[in-house]
Amino acid sequence: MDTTDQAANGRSFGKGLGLKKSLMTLAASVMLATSAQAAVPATAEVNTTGLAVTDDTVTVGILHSITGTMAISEIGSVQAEKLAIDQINASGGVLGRQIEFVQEDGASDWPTFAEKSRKLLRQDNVAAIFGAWTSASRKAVLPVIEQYNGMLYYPTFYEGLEQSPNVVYTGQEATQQILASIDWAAETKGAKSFYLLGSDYIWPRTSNKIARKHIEDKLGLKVSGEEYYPLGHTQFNSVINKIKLRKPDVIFASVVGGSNVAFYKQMKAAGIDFTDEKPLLLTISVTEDEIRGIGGENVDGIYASMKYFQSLDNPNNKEFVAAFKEAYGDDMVIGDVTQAAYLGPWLWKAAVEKAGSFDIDKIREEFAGIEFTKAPEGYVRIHENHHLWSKTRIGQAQPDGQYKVVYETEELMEPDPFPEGYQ
Amino acid sequence: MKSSSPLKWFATREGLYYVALAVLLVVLLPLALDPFRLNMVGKYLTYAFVAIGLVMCWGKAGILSLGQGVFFGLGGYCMAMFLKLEASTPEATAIQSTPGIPDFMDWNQLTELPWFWEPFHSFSFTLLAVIGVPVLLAFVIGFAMFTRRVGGVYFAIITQAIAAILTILIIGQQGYTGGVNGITDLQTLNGWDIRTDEARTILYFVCVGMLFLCLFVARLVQNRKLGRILVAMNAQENRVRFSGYDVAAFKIFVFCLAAAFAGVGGAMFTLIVGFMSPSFIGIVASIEMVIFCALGGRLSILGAVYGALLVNAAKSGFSESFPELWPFAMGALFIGVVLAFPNGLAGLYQTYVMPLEDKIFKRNKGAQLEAKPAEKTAEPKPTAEKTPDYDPMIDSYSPEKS
Amino acid sequence: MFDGYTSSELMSIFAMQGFAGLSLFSVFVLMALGLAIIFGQMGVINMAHGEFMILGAYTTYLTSGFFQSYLPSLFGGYFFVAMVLAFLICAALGAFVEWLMIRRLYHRPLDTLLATWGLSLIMQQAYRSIFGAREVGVDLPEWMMGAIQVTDLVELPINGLFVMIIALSIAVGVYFLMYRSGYGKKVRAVVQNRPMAEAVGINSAGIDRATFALGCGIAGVAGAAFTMIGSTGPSSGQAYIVDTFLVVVFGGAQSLIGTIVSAFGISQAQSTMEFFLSGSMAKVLTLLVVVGILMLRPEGLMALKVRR
Amino acid sequence: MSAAKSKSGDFLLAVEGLTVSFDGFKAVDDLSFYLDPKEIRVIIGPNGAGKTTVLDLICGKTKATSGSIKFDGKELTKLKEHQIVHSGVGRKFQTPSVFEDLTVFENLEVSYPKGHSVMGALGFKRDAEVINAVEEVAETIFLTEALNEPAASLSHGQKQWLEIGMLLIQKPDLLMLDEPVAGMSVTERKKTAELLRVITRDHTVLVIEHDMQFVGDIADRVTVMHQGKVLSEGSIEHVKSDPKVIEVYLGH
Repeated sequence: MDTTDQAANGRSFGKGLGLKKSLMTLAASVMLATSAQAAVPATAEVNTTGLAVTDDTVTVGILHSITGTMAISEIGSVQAEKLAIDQINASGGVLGRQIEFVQEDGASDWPTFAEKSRKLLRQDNVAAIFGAWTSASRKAVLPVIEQYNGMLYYPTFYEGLEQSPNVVYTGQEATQQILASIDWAAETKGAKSFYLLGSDYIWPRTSNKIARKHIEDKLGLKVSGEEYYPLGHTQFNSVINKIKLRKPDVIFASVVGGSNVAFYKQMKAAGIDFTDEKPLLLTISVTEDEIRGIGGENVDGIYASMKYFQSLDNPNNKEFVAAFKEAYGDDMVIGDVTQAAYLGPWLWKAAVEKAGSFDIDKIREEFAGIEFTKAPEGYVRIHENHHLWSKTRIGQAQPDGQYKVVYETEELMEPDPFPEGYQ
Repeated sequence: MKSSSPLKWFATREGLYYVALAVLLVVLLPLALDPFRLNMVGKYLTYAFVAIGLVMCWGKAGILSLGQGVFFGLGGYCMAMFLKLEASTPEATAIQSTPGIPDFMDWNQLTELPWFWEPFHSFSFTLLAVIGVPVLLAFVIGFAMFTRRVGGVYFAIITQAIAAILTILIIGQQGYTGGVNGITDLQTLNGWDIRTDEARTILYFVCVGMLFLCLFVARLVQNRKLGRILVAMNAQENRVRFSGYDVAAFKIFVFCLAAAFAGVGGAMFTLIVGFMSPSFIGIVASIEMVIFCALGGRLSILGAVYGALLVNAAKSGFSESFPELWPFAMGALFIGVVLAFPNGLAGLYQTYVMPLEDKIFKRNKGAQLEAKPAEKTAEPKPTAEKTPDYDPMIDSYSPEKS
Repeated sequence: MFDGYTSSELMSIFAMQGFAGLSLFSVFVLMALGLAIIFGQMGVINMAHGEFMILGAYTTYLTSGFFQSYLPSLFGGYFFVAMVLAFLICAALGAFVEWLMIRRLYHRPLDTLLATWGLSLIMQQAYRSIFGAREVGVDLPEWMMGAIQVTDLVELPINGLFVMIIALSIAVGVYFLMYRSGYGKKVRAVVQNRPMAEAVGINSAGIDRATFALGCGIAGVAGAAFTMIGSTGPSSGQAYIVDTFLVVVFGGAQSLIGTIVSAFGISQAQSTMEFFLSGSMAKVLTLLVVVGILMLRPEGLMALKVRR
Repeated sequence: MSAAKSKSGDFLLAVEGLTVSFDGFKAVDDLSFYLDPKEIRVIIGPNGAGKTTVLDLICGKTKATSGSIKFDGKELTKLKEHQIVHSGVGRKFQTPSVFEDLTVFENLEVSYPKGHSVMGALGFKRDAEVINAVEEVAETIFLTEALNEPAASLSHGQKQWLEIGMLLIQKPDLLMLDEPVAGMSVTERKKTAELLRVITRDHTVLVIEHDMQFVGDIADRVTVMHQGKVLSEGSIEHVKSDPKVIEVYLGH
């Protein structure tokens, strides 16, 4: 677990993180995708708003918590973003310019996020910010990004209800994650009743609100309970008893953080074997990252609804996983958010090159329809609402801590941050 | 030496300390720092309000509250509610299913503004509430606890529990409070955009002004007999009680005073930072505020301001360059201050700097300071000459306190 | 609120909630006993109590790793070794901390609070640097998994029972140590009258150190036990601290029996309310009731009535 | 004799049927006694007889389980400590409790009976009246020279006097002193006795004391307590010759 230290090196600049080897192997493939730039356009042309762009470099910001309670979750994102930046640099950079980055620590503290985002935009004049993880930190930086007209690439799956012209949401919004998975449970598993359980904050509450509407109004099925526990809560015996009594077909869980560990251990201890699927447990919050803390044997058999699993079987993902492990160690696991964070720099690069400029306003014009074909999750495209079209997948957790993909939507799911009829 | 001439006060040693702080905050920092850094200093100063309250409450009267974040948060939330309502015009929120209410309410299926939000349409009510709500809660807690002689450790733990309760409550009732995200995206104050650099700079000066107002209120209390009673109460509670004082009433007063300061600080925080969230109410935030006070010197109201500034500046500096080390430094600071410098910076200042000052003062202004040493040598009729409202025995920088 | 349940289901609810309450009770007892000794007997507020627990949990984590790698045949019994190690390591650190700072602060109880808070920050960051920021999972031996089926609905998890047994054994052990042993007599003598105790030849400094170490050691065992039901991460200890202090204060600081009674009351109240309300509201209500009662009865449930 | 005067109106202080129990142990048990105005009464008794508890009960520090304490016609058991002080009862503790950080002047000033509410204390000014009152008391308690010394620098005996002075400045009708000469030198004792005689010109005084010599010097009447009850009451000679008292003291 030495990754903390690597990620926490503070304001290290993004040249060579011991990635040379992996870059060599990758460079070739990526070079093809990005078509070698013969002529580097003049700085005055591509940067009319005073961003930190020189003739051969462009500076971006990385803003995650590397200290405090959220560091656990955010470090994977930092690693993925740095990896993407290094790969882009190895393939020739963006508009012929090497990417340098300034990394700031949000310290799990929302005003610090706001403060640091202001610093990145005002002092460092960064061309893009890759960062924020929790909804609260995004809400804190949002006014700043909008005020100074920056662009944030936000990696986490989240509750939706937001569509800022200054944010690109590279994770799924709630409906993408929820609707398909509930349909799957109802159709494939014949589920009739659902028990909604979450940590007490906005994402689980909003997610469950959407889930409830879908279950009751669209599918005509039953919600047999809805329950929230404070963040960090570690005693779940009561809710386990309730579940045993009400016998729902599906537990729809959005418990996060340290509570997760206690919840799954206590479920297991209470004699609930998830592989029996009685009830079936469907989570939208447990990625491979979380399983490392919970322990694979405790979640054996649960289902997760995400857009990405480390075990996805496609060439893009194989390359990505290999590069990630080479950079950060063989024991690394990659969760949904880590992959979404990896998309950020690549999508930014694509937009910049399509616009032929680093100017935020010009990039924004070009977002709709930008594709990234080398995405580890397969293929993504930016919707005009700044979210991504992506597939939703259901994976079943294996004792080794990996998910086995059991279902995948045929089409890309359309992002719908303000879903009609779900509010 | 007569208090009737307020100008002369500025030439006393105590007066000069205040002038020095004013010069630092009003002249030096604004000149030296860009608006971004100045805004950060403004944020640190909002914590100084809490620290001044803690000096009065903990340093002087011996009541350690681990729940000052509660009052800070309440003041901040009151201000945030007003600003949020102003930002939530029907036009600005037209895409919501119920336009005109704050966005997070709409997300939580509220269709009308809750009753307790209604008064926050009024700015004057908000200003009243910024102080009134924290003071009211402090009064209820203080009344329940102090009339039953709950003090010391018990009081600390119970205030801590109250901080925990309020945090869980605010997070849990997100339809009414914005939940864990807090109340964000605040834009204008009575039509004035608070997000611009100029506005932030003006708010910084407003904050400094309010801080000096609080400093002078605190100084007034400390230098009156009231302040002496507070200190006396801390040392010999029974003697004070059996000298005919209602000890509980004094404790409630100073606790409410500290709550009022914290509330003002919270409101300034909301204005300067642009949002409010439950993370400033919780236990960790509340205990950090105690360290600002302890580092500055728990008996010194000026020390509290320096303590808040220094700890926060160090925190920003450390977390920018060595984020891993910051918790170690902070922890060591707690332990070091408690074990080695219980009187904090103010104590160190007294021990090491004041003797130097004495030399300089004597050389330059020998005549002016003659009166003071004269007081010390037991004079039969001393008191008539003493400035009635300035009493060196109680002043935080007096050597007797070291 | 009983709608929709048959009477036999209601019986099961109460049986299972009773058991849930009991396991919460044993968690509270484990957390609070160490603190009750330190706070109640010495008047020291150890804000790093949660971090001592987590130290015990990490000790368990390392022990389990060691057994898996080198003594896989004995893995079933590693937990007992881990508990002993957790006790010893935490007690040793506790003694060191007492020597380093606590002994200088006995006359300033509020300052122990600040100093130990600083200690807790340092310990948390140390865990983060050593073990990483992520929570670690501790593997349980096979025999601790699963549950005992009592009726169709009522199942008792084995690890919950095991935690309960540990809690009870420690409670009984502490009781004998404090009230039935020469050491306990000395501790109580020092608590009641330090100069007199010193005058009759009791090494009060030694007693202080031993008592603080004992409290920390028990915290370590509690942490070891918690690896079975909770999570082990650098900041997991923080989650416990408010609850723990409330249990001790609510029970009446100097009374170990009071601590146990209050742990029982709070845990039963909370688990019952959790069943009928949401988890967050149950927590708020429990805390409010406890604070409310403390305001009316500040000395706690089981305080001695003495001339003050 | 107490039965004859059951109307408490004639007395400055009338304690009747006073009982307090701590966890079943009756520290004071159905105690009754009466104080005339301007009287010096000394309570003596072996350790644990409940003497200090009686003072605690009168000044409100401890709440009575049952019984009444009437002072100047007012029922004290229902009042709070500071209200009892305001109605004219002053209490000195066994160990000197003065404010060590404050000067002698300030110690006396704090006790000056003005500005005792929060707002009063905020608006309190040190005017000529206050200064005069302080100086007058300081002279009585032999501390005029030390007015500007911090109380911490006083000797043990001087602290005791200061505390008595802090009571005097309140102008109470009843002064209660718990072992005022404990730990004093012989000269200090003499001076204290002198001080008490001055005080009793306009005050009623209730003293707890062990030093029989001193008791003889000052007491009008003596109440002997034993196991929370009155064992004997009367002049010093009377109680000294009371066989019950002799038995308790010798048996002790």
